[in-house]
Amino acid sequence: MLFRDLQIAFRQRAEIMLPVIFFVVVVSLFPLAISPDPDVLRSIGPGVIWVAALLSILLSLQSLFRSDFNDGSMEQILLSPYPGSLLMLARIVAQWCVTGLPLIIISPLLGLLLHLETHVNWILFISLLLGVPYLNMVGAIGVALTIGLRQAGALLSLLVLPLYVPVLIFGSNAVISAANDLPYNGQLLWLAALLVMATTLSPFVISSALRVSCSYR
Amino acid sequence: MSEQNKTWLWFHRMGSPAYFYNFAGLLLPWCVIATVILMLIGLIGGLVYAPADYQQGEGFRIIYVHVPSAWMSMFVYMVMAINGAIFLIWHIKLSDIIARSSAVIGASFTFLALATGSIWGKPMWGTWWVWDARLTSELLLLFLYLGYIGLRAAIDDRRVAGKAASILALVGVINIPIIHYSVVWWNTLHQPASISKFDNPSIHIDMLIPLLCMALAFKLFYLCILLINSRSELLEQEKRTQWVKELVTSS
Amino acid sequence: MIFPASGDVSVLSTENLSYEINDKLILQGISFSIQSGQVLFIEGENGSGKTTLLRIISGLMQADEGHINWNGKTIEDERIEYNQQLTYLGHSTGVKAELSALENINFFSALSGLAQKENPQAAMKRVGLDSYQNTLGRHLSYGQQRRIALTRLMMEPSQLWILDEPFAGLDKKMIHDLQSLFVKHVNEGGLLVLTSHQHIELDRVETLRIKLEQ
Amino acid sequence: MMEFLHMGGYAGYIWSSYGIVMVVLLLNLFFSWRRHQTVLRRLKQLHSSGNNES
Repeated sequence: MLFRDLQIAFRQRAEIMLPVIFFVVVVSLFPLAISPDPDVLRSIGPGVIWVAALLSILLSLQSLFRSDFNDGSMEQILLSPYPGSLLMLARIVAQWCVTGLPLIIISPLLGLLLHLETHVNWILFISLLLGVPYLNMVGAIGVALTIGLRQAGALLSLLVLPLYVPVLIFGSNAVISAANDLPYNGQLLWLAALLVMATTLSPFVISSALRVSCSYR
Repeated sequence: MSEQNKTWLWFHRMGSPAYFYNFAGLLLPWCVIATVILMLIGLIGGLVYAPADYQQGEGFRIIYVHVPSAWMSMFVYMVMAINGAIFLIWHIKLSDIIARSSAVIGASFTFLALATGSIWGKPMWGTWWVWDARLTSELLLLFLYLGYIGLRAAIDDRRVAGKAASILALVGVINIPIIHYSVVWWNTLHQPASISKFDNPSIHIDMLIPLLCMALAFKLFYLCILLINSRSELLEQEKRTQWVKELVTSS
Repeated sequence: MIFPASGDVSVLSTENLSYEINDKLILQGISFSIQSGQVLFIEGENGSGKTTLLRIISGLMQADEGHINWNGKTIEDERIEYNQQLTYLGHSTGVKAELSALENINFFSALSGLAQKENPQAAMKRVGLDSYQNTLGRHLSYGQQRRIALTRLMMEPSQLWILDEPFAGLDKKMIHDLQSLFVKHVNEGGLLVLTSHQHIELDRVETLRIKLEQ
Repeated sequence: MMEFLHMGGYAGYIWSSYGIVMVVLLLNLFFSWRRHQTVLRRLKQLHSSGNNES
């Protein structure tokens, strides 16, 4: 399953780049919108990167189950004897490698764009490493619920954004306090705890949500 | 009959739609009367008899509306989540109806809590919106409600909408404490703690009584709305059955 | 090859299934019972609920009332075991556009969790697609995609086949091959549930029929 | 009575918030009641005219 998803993903290279490009564009908008001077950027930088990461994850989630849902392979997945949650875990990991990982890898680069010092960049990298998988998993729950609907995009963000708030708070704050040389490992621990919770619970929720949405057609 | 299976019998009888419909019909008038009485007591108590707060003067009287609606917004979401769980696990259609009928009133309570909160903020801090921990988590709760209602509206098939919405309610209810904690933690980070005298200042006894009356009145009001809505949902769902046919053609 | 898995006769039965779609009761009191070696034919015009009935039987959808038993136990309790014995082919072929024909087939058999009865190349040869092994799903016609989906019937030793319009989009020769495959499957103790527009006769096989009115 | 309405200078805020609460609650009540009536009417029409249909 995981192998298949990676295979599929690498066949559509263009689509992989889309969220990453969106991520870079959004981040580079902020200096233009607010002000180019380094101190301002340094203070808002972490928040900007986190919000941009969140939005690009949301964008990339739109297509997550859609192709499977349309060509019928989602039905076969649901009917396979393997437990649904295991399959879904594989799907999310594949999705994370395709969309989450590029964002995380490129984020230190954007950190430089916003004049963040190297050690702050490092914390940014770690916080994204812990936070983005959570965004992927919780987002996948939203996608599973809205898969068969007409204007799923808008509804997806409404469902998922409140659930993203804790990670956004802890993530961006970890980086800000790192910038002001305050202790940040508390926030990182919180991110890790949220991630563990999501990894254990969300696959089960996703598979039952998909079972419900599939019976809708 | 032993006590145990008497309650089971009641629960079972409650399950049968026709019985619930009539039972709700009987309960409704009493419920409305009780709500009105309690509301009056609470209002008179709160607006007239309760002494003015030494610090905030008369302005604090908004608490009699703000705090009950904030409590209710949380209470209704809990009811929706619990009923969602019951519906998903035991497929009892009645609990889906209860969850479905409470969504809108729950959202209105959350909206009221926000509105009265910001109106109360104006005289106290001079600004309409204060990024206070409780108000912010109230705002996020409103988004959860809107998401719930939006999801339920977007799916035409009644059964699937019920299941999908119940899953969302459960996911939401797990996240509410996390959201609340992170917002409170975030709030203490950015603002000195002194301002957080906001929610319940040391309550004087005869300030407290009207507050409890109002809270109870709100609960009963919610019950009335719930009864009316679930009766119409029940009719909608059981429209093919015999008892609906008689009821409709006779009335 | 008799089905080693169950050996004894497996029974698929339903009790007064009913399903309503926006105010119209399209399935009412559907009850039937078929066992190994039998075929169930579901006839009816378009929109008479054939597909919905198949999806309910396969467990994709849940009926309003009534339930489905596989070997005496309801399919909700025995989901894993039921899925192991089931192959479901719906209207949509389930072929991924980005994967090649061969990769699709290997993925299906991996998903079904069953040993491959026949190696993929031989199966593709039997449906006449052996020269298309590496073409991507995107470049295959609907008929070809259906034939790839049909190779699953040759590959998976599942006992219960639920097929929605299996003959749609196939040429004469393929329909004949398919019919002989069905007969072979049923004679070896398999079960077959299918829907079709045309009236298909499967010779020397015990067939039950259900007519769905509009 | 005037003093009561004046509410020690906060009249505007208090009455507006109470007003909003009352309006929203009554709206809820009204819409739920109306929905109940429309459902009853629709079903009556469905059943009385459509006896043969279902």
